[in-house]
Amino acid sequence: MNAANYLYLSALLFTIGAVGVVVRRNAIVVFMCIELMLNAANLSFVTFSRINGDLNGQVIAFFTMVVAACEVVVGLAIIVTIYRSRRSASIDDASLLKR
Amino acid sequence: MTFTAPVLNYTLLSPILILLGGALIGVLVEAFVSKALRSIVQLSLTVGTLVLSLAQVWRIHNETSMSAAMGSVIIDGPAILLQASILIISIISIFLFADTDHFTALAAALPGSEEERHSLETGNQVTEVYPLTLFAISGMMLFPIASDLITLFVALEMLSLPLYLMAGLSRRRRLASQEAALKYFLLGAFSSAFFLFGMAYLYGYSASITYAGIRESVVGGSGNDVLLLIGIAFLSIGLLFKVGAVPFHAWSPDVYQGAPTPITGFMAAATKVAAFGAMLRIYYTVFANAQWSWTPLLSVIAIITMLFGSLVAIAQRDVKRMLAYSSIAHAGFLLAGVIALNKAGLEASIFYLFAYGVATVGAFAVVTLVRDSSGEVTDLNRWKGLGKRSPWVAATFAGFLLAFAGIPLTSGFIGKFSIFSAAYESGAKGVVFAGVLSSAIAAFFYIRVIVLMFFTDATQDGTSVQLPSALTRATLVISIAITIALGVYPAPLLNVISNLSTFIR
Amino acid sequence: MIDLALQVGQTAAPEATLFWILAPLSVVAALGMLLVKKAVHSAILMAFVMIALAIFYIAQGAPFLGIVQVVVYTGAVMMLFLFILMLVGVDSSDSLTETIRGLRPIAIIGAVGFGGLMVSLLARATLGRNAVGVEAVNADGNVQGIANLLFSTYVWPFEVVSALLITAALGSMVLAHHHRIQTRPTQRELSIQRFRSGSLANAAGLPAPGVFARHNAVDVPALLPDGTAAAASINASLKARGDVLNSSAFELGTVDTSAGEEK
Amino acid sequence: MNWLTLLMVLPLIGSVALAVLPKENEKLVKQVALASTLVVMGATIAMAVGFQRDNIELQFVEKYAWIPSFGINYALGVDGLALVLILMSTILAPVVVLAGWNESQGGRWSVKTFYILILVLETMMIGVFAATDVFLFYVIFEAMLIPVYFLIGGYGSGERSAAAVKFLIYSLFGGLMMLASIIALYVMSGAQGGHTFDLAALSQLQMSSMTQNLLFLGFFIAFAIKAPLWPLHTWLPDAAESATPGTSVLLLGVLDKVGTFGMIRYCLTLFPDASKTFTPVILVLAVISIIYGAILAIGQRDLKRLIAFTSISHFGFITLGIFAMTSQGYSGAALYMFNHGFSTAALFLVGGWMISRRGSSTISDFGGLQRITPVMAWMFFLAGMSSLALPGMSSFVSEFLVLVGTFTRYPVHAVIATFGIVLAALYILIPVQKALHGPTTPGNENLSDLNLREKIAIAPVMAIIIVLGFYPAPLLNVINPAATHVIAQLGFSDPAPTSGGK
Amino acid sequence: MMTSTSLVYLIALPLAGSAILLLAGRRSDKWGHLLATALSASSFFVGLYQLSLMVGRTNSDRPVTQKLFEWISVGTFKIDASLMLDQLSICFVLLITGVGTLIHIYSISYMSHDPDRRRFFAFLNLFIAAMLLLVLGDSYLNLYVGWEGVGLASYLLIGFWNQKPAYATASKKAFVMNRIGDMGLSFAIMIAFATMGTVSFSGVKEAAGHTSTAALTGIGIMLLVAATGKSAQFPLQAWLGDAMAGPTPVSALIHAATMVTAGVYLITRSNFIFDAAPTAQLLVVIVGAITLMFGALIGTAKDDIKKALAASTMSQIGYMILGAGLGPVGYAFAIMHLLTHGFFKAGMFLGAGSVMHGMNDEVNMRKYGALRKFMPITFATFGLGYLAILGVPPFAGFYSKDMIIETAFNSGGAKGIILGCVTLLGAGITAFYMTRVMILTFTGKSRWDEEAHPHESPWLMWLPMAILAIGSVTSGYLLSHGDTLVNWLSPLFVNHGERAELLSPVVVSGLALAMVAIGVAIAFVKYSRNEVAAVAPTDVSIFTTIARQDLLQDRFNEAVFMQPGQALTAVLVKTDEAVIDGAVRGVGRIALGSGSALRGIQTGFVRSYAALILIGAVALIAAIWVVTQ
Repeated sequence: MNAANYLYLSALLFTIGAVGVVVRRNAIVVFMCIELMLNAANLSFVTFSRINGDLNGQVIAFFTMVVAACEVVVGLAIIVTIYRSRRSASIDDASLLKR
Repeated sequence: MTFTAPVLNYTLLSPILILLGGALIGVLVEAFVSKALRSIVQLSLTVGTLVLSLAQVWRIHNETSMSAAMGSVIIDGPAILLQASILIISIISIFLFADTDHFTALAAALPGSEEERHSLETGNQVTEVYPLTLFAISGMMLFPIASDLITLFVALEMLSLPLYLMAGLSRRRRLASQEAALKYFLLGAFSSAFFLFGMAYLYGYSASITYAGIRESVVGGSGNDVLLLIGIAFLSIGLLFKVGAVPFHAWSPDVYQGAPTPITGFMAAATKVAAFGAMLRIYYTVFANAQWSWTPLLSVIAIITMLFGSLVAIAQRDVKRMLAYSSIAHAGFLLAGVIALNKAGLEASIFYLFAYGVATVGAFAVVTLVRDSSGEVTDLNRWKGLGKRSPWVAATFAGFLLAFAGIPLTSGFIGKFSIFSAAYESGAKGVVFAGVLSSAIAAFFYIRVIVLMFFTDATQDGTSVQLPSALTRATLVISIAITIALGVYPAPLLNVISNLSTFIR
Repeated sequence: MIDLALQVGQTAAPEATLFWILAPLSVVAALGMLLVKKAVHSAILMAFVMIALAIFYIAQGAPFLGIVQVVVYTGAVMMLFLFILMLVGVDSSDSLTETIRGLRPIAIIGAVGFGGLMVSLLARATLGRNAVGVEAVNADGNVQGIANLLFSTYVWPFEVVSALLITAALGSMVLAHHHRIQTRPTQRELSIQRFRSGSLANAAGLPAPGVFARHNAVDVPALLPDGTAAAASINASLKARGDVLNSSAFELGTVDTSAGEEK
Repeated sequence: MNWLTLLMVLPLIGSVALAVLPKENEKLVKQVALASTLVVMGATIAMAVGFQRDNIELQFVEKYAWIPSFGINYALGVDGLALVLILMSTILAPVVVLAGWNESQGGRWSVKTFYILILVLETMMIGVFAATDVFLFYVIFEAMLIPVYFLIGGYGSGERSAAAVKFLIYSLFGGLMMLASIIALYVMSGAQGGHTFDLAALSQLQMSSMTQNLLFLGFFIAFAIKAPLWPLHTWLPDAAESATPGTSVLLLGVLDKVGTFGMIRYCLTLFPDASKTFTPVILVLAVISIIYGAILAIGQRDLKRLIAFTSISHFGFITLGIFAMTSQGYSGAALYMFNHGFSTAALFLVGGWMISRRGSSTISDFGGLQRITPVMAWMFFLAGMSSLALPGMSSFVSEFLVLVGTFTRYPVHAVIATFGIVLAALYILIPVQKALHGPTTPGNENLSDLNLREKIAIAPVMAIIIVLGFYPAPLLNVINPAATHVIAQLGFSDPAPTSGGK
Repeated sequence: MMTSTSLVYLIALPLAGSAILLLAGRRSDKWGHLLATALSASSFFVGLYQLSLMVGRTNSDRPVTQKLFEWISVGTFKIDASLMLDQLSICFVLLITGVGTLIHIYSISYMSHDPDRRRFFAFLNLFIAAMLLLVLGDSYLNLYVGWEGVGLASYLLIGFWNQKPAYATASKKAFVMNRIGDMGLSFAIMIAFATMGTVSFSGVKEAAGHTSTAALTGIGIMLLVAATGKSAQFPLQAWLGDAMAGPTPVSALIHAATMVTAGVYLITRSNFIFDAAPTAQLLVVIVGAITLMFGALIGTAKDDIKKALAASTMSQIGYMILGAGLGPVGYAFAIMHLLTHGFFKAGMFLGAGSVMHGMNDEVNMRKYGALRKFMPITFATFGLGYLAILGVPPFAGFYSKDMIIETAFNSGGAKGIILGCVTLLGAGITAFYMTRVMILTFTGKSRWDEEAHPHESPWLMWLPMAILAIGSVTSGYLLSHGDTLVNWLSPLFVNHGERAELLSPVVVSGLALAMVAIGVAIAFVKYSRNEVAAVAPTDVSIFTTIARQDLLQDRFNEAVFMQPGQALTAVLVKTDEAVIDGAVRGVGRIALGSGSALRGIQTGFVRSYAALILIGAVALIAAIWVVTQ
């Protein structure tokens, strides 16, 4: 067992998150998938922090959580607004603007 | 373990601090000042803050420092130039915000509801945009001067979040506006996840999160480059997303179209400065020694971006979308400046950013003026005969378009010339050639708009040009004056840029 | 050349066990997020992944982060998600059929390509240095270590983040806050308005929620599930006085839809 | 005294003066415009008097730093060729103003705007010939497009906006090709002793032949579009068809000369080797242009398009003369540029008067004008004779010089080109016959002959055409030293007579 | 060489006349014709004055020059505007101004009813000036100016009544065909400059000695092309018949006496080239011989009196060209024939004009007849000209034409015999068709239209005719008596010594007269014995039909040049539109099309955009994967 496995795990989770953004239609689920990507990145930070033997990675991960929290607030506010206007949380419905 | 008390150089940070202070006051104004007064108070507060900040930038324009904020930011010539550019562009775009007709009165009200109608009848609009803008501007100011990844990331989010929000605040066509906000937000968050992931690999590669530390590893790293390259790639995705480079551009036409026009102008101009500022610093200092790895990729992206933007713009029928695609093409041109990786490239990029930014704000300012009874008219077919109805507005718009097209005696030409020559100097001949080619393609649609405005007879459909308010007029006058002045006699600005533009590292 | 996979922290068996149990589970959970129809289930799976990650953080010498992950991320942020899900409709379920042409293959290629390439690249990566481990820097305690960095080296971004938080708060206010533009009418005003609106049909107001009726007046019969008027719903004295209105207007099938919405 | 700057500023002053005049007083606007152009013409003549004709150096040189960080100067100066072309431009300007007294009416915009555009254009016309800094040249080269674009699109007729766009797109495309080359030059100059745009300094650059060829092409394509060379000519007929006659005069007479002027000033000077490499191709294109333009002119039904195609043929001659690399060819080409300005001006102006009176530009709509409007018919005939290079007309001297100069080095090209003179007879005489001869056809009975203003406008043009036909020495004496100089710089000398005669 | 200061007046006087008349416009209607005539006459007197000076000098001093100014000077290409008058040019000067003045006088009356008479005189003066420049220019380029100048004047005068579409077409045809010839002259000048470095007559003459025969042949052939154009020689002869559209004095002056003989002048003037280029010289002879027969044959079938005379002119110039092609011995005879022809043909044209004047401008000889009684003076002058052209002794043609026939026979070998026979045959045919003209016009019964009231012309018209008739009678004798002209011109030509003699002059004269007699007899039998139809019969032999159609020259030109040319033009106009402009528009359409296609990427779905970003990311790491391989 070595630390690199965490990196693989992180990469996989990131991939799953990224694909989730592409395949899911519910705005909230999409947003959760983005959160998953951020979490995956955090796992990499923590793992690299361990490999590098300093705490900078952990600090970044901490910042990421804070920033992500802010993002969630803003993002969910936007999603709710859209939902209230359209009565739908499907991001496919929001395609007025195109071409 | 000992704790070293942090030392912050408040003088050097003051431009940002002033902005943040102004934003906070703005938030308080929201809470305590009566609705009737809020608009004017916020506007004066914001303009005052920006001017003060600009003055502060001017005061420190000869300073350089790497330790202004414990190594988190670098103050040097380019930083000053970029910050000043952002502030100037912000000031002229803030004037546009002030017209009452752009922002919804009540963002929470459902589109089409009774509540919305009532709120609109009051003639108010959301004044929170002012503090939000100030927050965004402080993020933009921080973005190009950040010198560690944390600050970079925080600044990225700081400039993005308010923009996500403001994109959704349009007074008219609110569904589209909210859609723009959603798209911008989701894709922005998506790309910042990549950005963050890239940061992780850079940290893993170099065991450092400061620019200096990463640069050191790039110069003399011990492992292989895989982690570095992945890091560069993902970090670039985040940055390229912000500047709207193909294939990370998709948000920009939709968002430009949906967002309230003043926001679009501000976003298109100022965000580009900030994002390219950061990009220039990162590529010129941190990744400079890994040039072999990223220049080819960036060149390909630049070429695709230029051509794509120009080609698709031809087929557009909506002026805001057309300007969006044009801005994509310009992102491609600016990437040429990044690829150049020489002093000339840096100077050219800064000049271009400023010139382009000012012209962009001006162009969107004109868009705000063309209206019918239900708000702005962005359908190009209804711009027919504009030159007849209001020659000055049309002529001004034509001026901006000519600047975008890079016609001599406008700032766009000097910018294009300098950026292409810098790229050529560095050997990126393919990029220059693609740039020239796409300029030719681009000329086509700029001219088409001029033809529509001047040479096509108007249709009687109620489209008219609103008499610009004093503030909008100020925006227009300042931006066209700068656009032409920089085309006719750019020497002073070029000298300033030349003297200042050296990255310290 | 030191292979990344080779040297970075050969750890003790317990961690390996933990990893090999939790990692597949979290991957499965993450995949599940993509595949389940209901958003709530996705959220639960997400929470599972987060907690698994929290455990990994702790296992990797980042206990502070692990706790924060559980408390803040899983506890607060995910709850926020669930709140919003409730608001949007907890039952809402996604059809997983792809409606955008060509996106499914792109997603699959993207998934396989991205994941495969990343794994392959990571396998190739070398660091050229040994893994250090965080034991040394955690010697004074993980929290202290982080605090030390946070309040000295990273004090500037730390401060700036506060601006971000204000932005977020302000932003959600802008989008969600309704200012009252007119004062809400009082009960009294509503009643007066109702009675003065010309038609007494509205005076009684609408039936309470859950009542299967289209009118709330005492002299109008309630409707039975089959849509016919329920004779028993009328007070006998009213019936006796002959004050009963003809209920045929309210019966299903002959319903005059405009009647109920009459002002 | 900064003569050249003065020349450039004078029209600008005029345009500013126009800008403050009331829009409604059209007569005053026109008078001020005319006065401005006359003043400029006077100043140009005064300057030309002071030109030392045996001095091959640039004269009336001015140089001020403009954008020092790029090594860009505001640098002006003229040699014989540039002087002659500036002279041509400034003489044509008042003629155009006077001749097209009423053509600005019925445009999209006011009469005032028309003349402001004309005056701004005049400034640029002078500047483009006087610039000795490549960057300055390019700036004016491109900026000139804008007033012309508005003149065509705003005041023309028919498909004016489409024609204006076509003109602009073509020109911008060419301009961008040139920009790419200019950038390359600039970068190379930076590598070889400091960034500069000075023409003389740039001509000293060392570069590989591949580079030189590519850069040459960049410049040449721009110029070949401007001075329309087959097959890059299709914008010209459309533009000429749509533009007002005055605009067409400035467009074909002056602006297109920038193309041929540029070939001499920039292509030959900056890329002597590449010029030699491409000479065979260019000569073929030139010959094709001559014949093709002439044949197409014969086939046109529209008078303005016909004139445009004749110009394509004439530009073929000019290009042929330039790349023949003999002093006769070069001087002939230079003189041709001047003469073509006037003969085209005459054709367009008289043709324009005919068209505006008749209300149609279709040749077959005219008929028997000689009986109805003898003076106008004669002027058209004379202009046509000048266009077909009848001896005694100035264009004969230049055309013959080009042919002789070409023949000494490229006999085959010259021989084919000479067939153009037969075709020229056809393309002039066919419209002459259709429009002027024959019985007066319906619709033409009431046309009025030239009025005094029109006579005054056309008189100097005709005088120049005829006087220079018999006595071209004043111009040749100015051009010749420059010609010899350029030819010698390229390492050419005139081929000696093969039989060693005198 | 001696210089003179008065040569310029020769040209300047008529040129000034032309300019004054054109610029003054209608104001000069009253006196314009008088001024023009006076100026032409004064030019003639200047010519006489020059002749008198010239006669007073020795042979070598006779040529004089006058340099006016430096015309074109670029590199070694130096052309002065300078004039040269030598023994050859003075002949032409006097012919041009003399005959020209007579025709001016004639025209005063002939054109008196035309509202544009002033313009006519302006053009006549312009022609005189241009023609004088042609013969006075001291270099090929100066000659070229005059050469095209006479072309212009000819164009203007042919198309003088251009309101008639056919006339306008005729003038255009003349100009264009002349331009083809001019092109030859251009080539000649170019070759001369390229090989000898000079284009002045003296320079070329000097350089001809050491110039390759190939170059000289080239120059010679090109000069011949020029001559065929201007002198209506085969194959550029087609314009002359149509040129009769011009007023008759024009036909007399330009298309009979002077301009059309410019080709002969050119060849004679360029004797030093042809002498050194036998091939070119041979071609000259061939062209002359062909044209001689060509014109003669056309002449037999024409019913239009002017066209018959024009065909005759063509034929007679064929004689001259043939003579000039015979080398040094022929030049003087060619010139002599040119001069005598100038008299008698001009006279006959004026006669024809007089007839037309009296016959309401009718030109069809079949509608004449019996005019002898009504126009005695015209008949007399025309008849004298007729005798002269036939070569009946002692009229002018006898001397000049016999000389050419004789020289042709004596040019040696088979060539000599063939040429001699051709010239003899030509003389016979000439006799035939001229007799035909005489008979149809003046004798027999009248076949007039009803309105015709034939009358004799006023004295202003018959006086010039009479003077020319005198010339037709006497000039031959005067010029050949004691070899006056031959000796006069001899310094200009290289003398090749004695010529071989195949047939003695007497024999030649006898043969010629015999041929003439046969021709006259046939004509007499055919036209005087039989009734002449007023309408041309259509049941004629194929040969007549062809001859009436000018030996199909126009059909040939139409089929070989015009129709393919028009087709080419039409195709190119379409090609320009469809292919070249189409390519440009195609590029535009491709750009627009690809723009529209690429728009498709922008579907409006966030997920597609995310997919795009994801694909971009995959592409980036794939690239990394490749480079780190």
